[in-house]
Amino acid sequence: MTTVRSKSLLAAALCGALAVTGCGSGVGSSSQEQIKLLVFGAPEELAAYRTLIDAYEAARPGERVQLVEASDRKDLLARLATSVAGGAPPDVFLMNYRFYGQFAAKGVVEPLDGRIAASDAVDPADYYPVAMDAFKWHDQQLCLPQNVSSLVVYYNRTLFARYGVPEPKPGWTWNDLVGTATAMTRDGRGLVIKGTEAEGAARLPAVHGLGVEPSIIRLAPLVWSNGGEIVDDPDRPTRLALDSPAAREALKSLVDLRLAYGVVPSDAEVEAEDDESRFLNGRLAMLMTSRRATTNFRTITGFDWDVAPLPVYQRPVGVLHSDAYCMTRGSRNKDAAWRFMEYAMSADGQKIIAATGRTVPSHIETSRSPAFLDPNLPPRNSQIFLDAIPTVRALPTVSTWPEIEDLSYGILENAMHRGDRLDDVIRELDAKSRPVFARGENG
Amino acid sequence: MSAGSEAGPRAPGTGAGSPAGPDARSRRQLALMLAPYLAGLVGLVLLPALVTLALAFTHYDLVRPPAWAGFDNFTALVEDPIFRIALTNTVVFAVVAVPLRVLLALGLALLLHRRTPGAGTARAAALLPTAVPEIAYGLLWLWLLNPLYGPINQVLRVGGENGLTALGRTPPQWLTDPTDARAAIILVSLFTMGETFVVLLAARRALPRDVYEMAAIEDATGWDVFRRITLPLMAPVLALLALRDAIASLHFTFVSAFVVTDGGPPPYATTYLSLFVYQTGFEYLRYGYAAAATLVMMVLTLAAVLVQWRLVRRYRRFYPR
Amino acid sequence: MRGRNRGPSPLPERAARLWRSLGAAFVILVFVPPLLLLVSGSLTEPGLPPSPTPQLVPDPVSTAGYERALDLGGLLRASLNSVLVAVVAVPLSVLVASLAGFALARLAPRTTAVVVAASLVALMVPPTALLVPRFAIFRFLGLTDTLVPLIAPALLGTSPLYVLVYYLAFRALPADLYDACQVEDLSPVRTWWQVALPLVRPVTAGLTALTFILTWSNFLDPLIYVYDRDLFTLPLALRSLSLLDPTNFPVFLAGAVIATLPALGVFVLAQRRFLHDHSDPRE
Amino acid sequence: MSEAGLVLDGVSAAYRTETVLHEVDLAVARGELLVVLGPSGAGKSTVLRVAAGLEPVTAGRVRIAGRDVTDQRPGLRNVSMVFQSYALFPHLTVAENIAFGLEVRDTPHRVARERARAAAETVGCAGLLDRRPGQLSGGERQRVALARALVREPDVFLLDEPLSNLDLALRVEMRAELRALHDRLGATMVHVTHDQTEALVLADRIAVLRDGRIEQVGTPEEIWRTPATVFVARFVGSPAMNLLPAGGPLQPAGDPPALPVEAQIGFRPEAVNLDTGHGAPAIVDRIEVVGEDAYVYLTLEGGKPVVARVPTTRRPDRGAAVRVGVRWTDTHVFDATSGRRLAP
Repeated sequence: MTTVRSKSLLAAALCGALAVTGCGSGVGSSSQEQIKLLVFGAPEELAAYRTLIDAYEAARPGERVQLVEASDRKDLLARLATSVAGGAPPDVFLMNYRFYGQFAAKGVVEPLDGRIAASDAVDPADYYPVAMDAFKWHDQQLCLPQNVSSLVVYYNRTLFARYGVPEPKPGWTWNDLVGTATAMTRDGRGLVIKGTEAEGAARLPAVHGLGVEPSIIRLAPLVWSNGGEIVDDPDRPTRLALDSPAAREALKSLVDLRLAYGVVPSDAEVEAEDDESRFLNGRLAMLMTSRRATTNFRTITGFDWDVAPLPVYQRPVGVLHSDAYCMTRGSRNKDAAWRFMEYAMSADGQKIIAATGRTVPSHIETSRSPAFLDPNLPPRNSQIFLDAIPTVRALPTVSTWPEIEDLSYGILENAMHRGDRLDDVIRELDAKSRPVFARGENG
Repeated sequence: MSAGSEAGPRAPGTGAGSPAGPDARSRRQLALMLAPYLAGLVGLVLLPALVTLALAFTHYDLVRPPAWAGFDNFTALVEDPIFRIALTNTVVFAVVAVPLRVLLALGLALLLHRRTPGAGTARAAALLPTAVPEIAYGLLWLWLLNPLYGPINQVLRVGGENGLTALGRTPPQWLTDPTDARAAIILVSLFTMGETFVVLLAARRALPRDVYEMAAIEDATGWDVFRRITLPLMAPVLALLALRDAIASLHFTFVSAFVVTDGGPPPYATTYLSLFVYQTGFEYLRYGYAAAATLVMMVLTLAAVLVQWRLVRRYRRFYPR
Repeated sequence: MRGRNRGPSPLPERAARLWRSLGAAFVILVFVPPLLLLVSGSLTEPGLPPSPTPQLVPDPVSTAGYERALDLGGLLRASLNSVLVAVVAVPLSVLVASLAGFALARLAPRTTAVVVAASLVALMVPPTALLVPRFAIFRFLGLTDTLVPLIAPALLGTSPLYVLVYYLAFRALPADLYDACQVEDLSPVRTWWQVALPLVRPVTAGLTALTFILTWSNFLDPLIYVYDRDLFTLPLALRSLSLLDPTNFPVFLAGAVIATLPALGVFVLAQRRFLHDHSDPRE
Repeated sequence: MSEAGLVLDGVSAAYRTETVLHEVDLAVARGELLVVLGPSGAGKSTVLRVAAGLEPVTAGRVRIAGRDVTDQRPGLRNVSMVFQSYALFPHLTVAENIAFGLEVRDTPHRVARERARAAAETVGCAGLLDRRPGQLSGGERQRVALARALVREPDVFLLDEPLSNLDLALRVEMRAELRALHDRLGATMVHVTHDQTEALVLADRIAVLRDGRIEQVGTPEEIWRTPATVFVARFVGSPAMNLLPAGGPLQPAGDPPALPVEAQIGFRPEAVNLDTGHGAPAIVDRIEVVGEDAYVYLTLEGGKPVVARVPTTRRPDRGAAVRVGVRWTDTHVFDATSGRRLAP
């Protein structure tokens, strides 16, 4: 990128600087066979990966794994992209199937079919196919899914008991959800109130019935359940298409949670305290989210909680949440990277991560073992995650999906909290997503 | 920089005092003294910037080799609604926040340049926020601006009922209303005008005292003195500071938008060019496109700088030396 | 208004001083509370429901936020790294900036004009535009995942602006002074060190403080160039705290306090020099 | 004395905690040019600043044209001031500078400009009206500052060492012009300087200031002929007056007045006669030749120094032994302890 001369000049200058200070050399840059694993997550999640790496290094003496921590998805993307562009990518990174498309399409990710075939440790049949399929790009297995989660409803049992409202049951419908949420939205004195704008200013609910974010991944299962689609063509999408009656109805049901029923916290309330903390602090009766929240919720001591399946709109459909280990094509140490991936995907590795509560193991056997279903650790009803797996669908894999999620989130947030007209919302989603889809590549 | 009334200093080395200039040995030594900086300037800024700007004419996703694109990225920018919003946000921010920052700094400098009880403490107080590291500052405001539990809105709600202010109005929705969020970012930026303040303080102190005594004898009122003396005398410094602030405003929106508002509230209320470039380049892997936006940003900055520079030059003619 | 320079006779003088003091008090009232709130917020017990009314002194006062912040963010190690970077980078940066500023003030006007123009252009380059090419350079030199990329901006004087400030400061010294040094056959380096630098001490104090703050709060560079958790600097550690929920504010505010204190300390030390009240020169 | 233009009545002033004026009484008659003379640090500028209202008084009253202005702010006192540095506004043209005082007092623009032009003509800088201070020479700036001072026709002009920044030739020229201007305008002026020649040439009366106290006020002739104190005697005149103990080695010729025990006699170098055959013996130490005159530095027996001024053509040689004579009529007598004049 620069001329050799200026580089050597710069090198000389930098070395001079270091010689003056007598520091810096010897930091990092060990020539050992160390691989780099790039992940992101909250501090507790990162701790889980450190545990995994410690276990791996203990089990396989001589192997060294360096955990590269990003604080969130955006930081991870920036690091991954810069390091790939700069020619020094991490060997393995962990990424959601919704976001790996842009790296898959650009050939950053090393296909694994050959290694899987040659491996004694990894047998594709041991894993849930829906997760494995989500990481296939042009019929090549690019990454190995670490987990297979779906959307569920966490609920605060203690609150339900206090207000005498029946707990959600498997097979419950959307109307049941709305009814339950309405009954659980209470003011400070424990009376049922409606947290819509008209009255909201006068009395703020002390407990909200439901937390759900207005994102495509929350909306999608609703639309599918109602028989609609979120894109025009799931295999070759060219736009977000919520203009079908089924999709429109589902969208209306979602925004009505806030606009008509006022059971969902307002945007200001969410900014003040996000849904997960609201649940954690005992002021949210139900929360629609994936398995990921479990680690955090296991710190709850003040009340009893459990999970219920997603309510059914017309027919049962879930949405896939899955992260996978991907190997970079630019890795200098692919064999070592593969050995780590084998370990992480093995029953042992999966148990370690599952023990943190964060994941639903993609390894079928492990997911049915006490490592995941331990009745002594909440939620007692973990089985419902497994029950949902046969019905989960994956979102389309498009290389520009992150952009689509970001732009749709803004539009949907305004639909839910500002009350934008649904026709406008649908038209805007359509119009704004078209050029992004057009730039994208499909897997 | 000081607009003193007496003859200014000669530029050393160019003045009549040393007609021959430094000898060869001195020149070599001076070149060596400049060398580390030049290496840094070229190696760490100019060359990297050139590389990035060259990439503006390519399709480059940071991963595959760049492909020549001509002006594709620029035509795409013209049609990109998000870029337009980001550009508007940036310009609006610069047009509102930069004058406010400079005016605030000027007001404080004029208020606090003299010895009065409390002035020293006030000077230090006005500087302190500038010393807070950006991220920590972002975290602080993230909490201060919290719509329900943040101290700002709690204070605004004192005396009111049911979450309203004493006037019966809803307090500002800092993080959820687009206008309020933009105002919040400006507010956040106002507190960090310490550098400008210090320079203006020094400039004000450098103004000749007898000129002000002269004005007092002529019974010029405070406003007259400000308008006819202080402002014109400080105008060159003010213009330079405004210039610097305008350039810097492109950068100092980044961390607050990144940490505090995350570019929102929707749609893109606080997505400034800096954040737009970061997102498209590093999150959406459209580096070439982001480079094009960077180029546009730099050209705009350069234009603004040139316009302001001409104004300063025109002003400078008043002070032949 | 404040335009009147010298309130003349006793009465208006006293009134003017009173107004100014009131103004100063107002400034203190506006600028200090955010920082007080930063401290008081950090001392709140985390996990408690936020108080519905504003309170300056938290009840109960708790250091749990600090414990969690140190624990979650690895702030101790990060502080150490930040200190290491600052200890090397700040003196180096001030050295480079003052050397370059001095050379610019003494070199031929044409050379100076070119370098000054290049510095001004460099000021306009957004930091994001530099990340990727710099990464390539650092990788070429085998310096990624070390602290060197965080120290490297010192070669620039941290910001070209600081070089320009030195340049202006040195240029403002009387020409006779440089001529005298030349007559004494003082080499440029000795002129810089023995004559010029001592004369611009307030500039050095101010720029050292600003350089420290810029280095201390550098956020994008470590985000991109540092992998190893053991090499994380404070802003990067704070970045992970910034993703905590707003109700965890005591934790991230505690982190912010830890990151702010050294910067404030340096600033307060330095500002004594560059904000010092000079007594009015009088008959 | 006719009606007073400016009166300081027991005025004291302090800077920080240090008193710089001690109960100064000073009355400047209307139309008079009073020069305040004193060494640096004597409080000369403070006198002006107190009169202008730039400095508060700690005691006493200030009256201008019969009005008590002690508590008035500077702008209401109707004085104008020429600063040592001229204090021209660097960003305004000469015309704007001169008109400044009129314009901030809401004089119509055209009137102000017309009067500015007239004032500029009075001091001879009408050709500079469109220039800026940065483009002017020292003398030109001085004229502009003067024009600015007189444009408003103030009750009192205060001039703070206005000639000190000019070179000698210009200073002499401006000194004459200033005097002529004063005579033409008939204005009340207070002029501060440390230059005794300037004071003697310019002044109607001189006030000698020392350490914040007035030593003597009088016409130049009075100051020269009958200095009230040793300080005045030695400050005015160059080289300074010779001072010897009354009963010392040198006894003036003629009839001695009645002397107290502790007295000092003083006589100017001009009064010394080296040609008399009698007088006190002395040795010539060194000689300074200044054109027609020569200053002869001598040492009397007993080591006391004496300076004599003689025509250059009649100067003694260095090292020569001479006799120093002086007459009682040319001698001033001071009290040795108080320094006050005793006779006549």
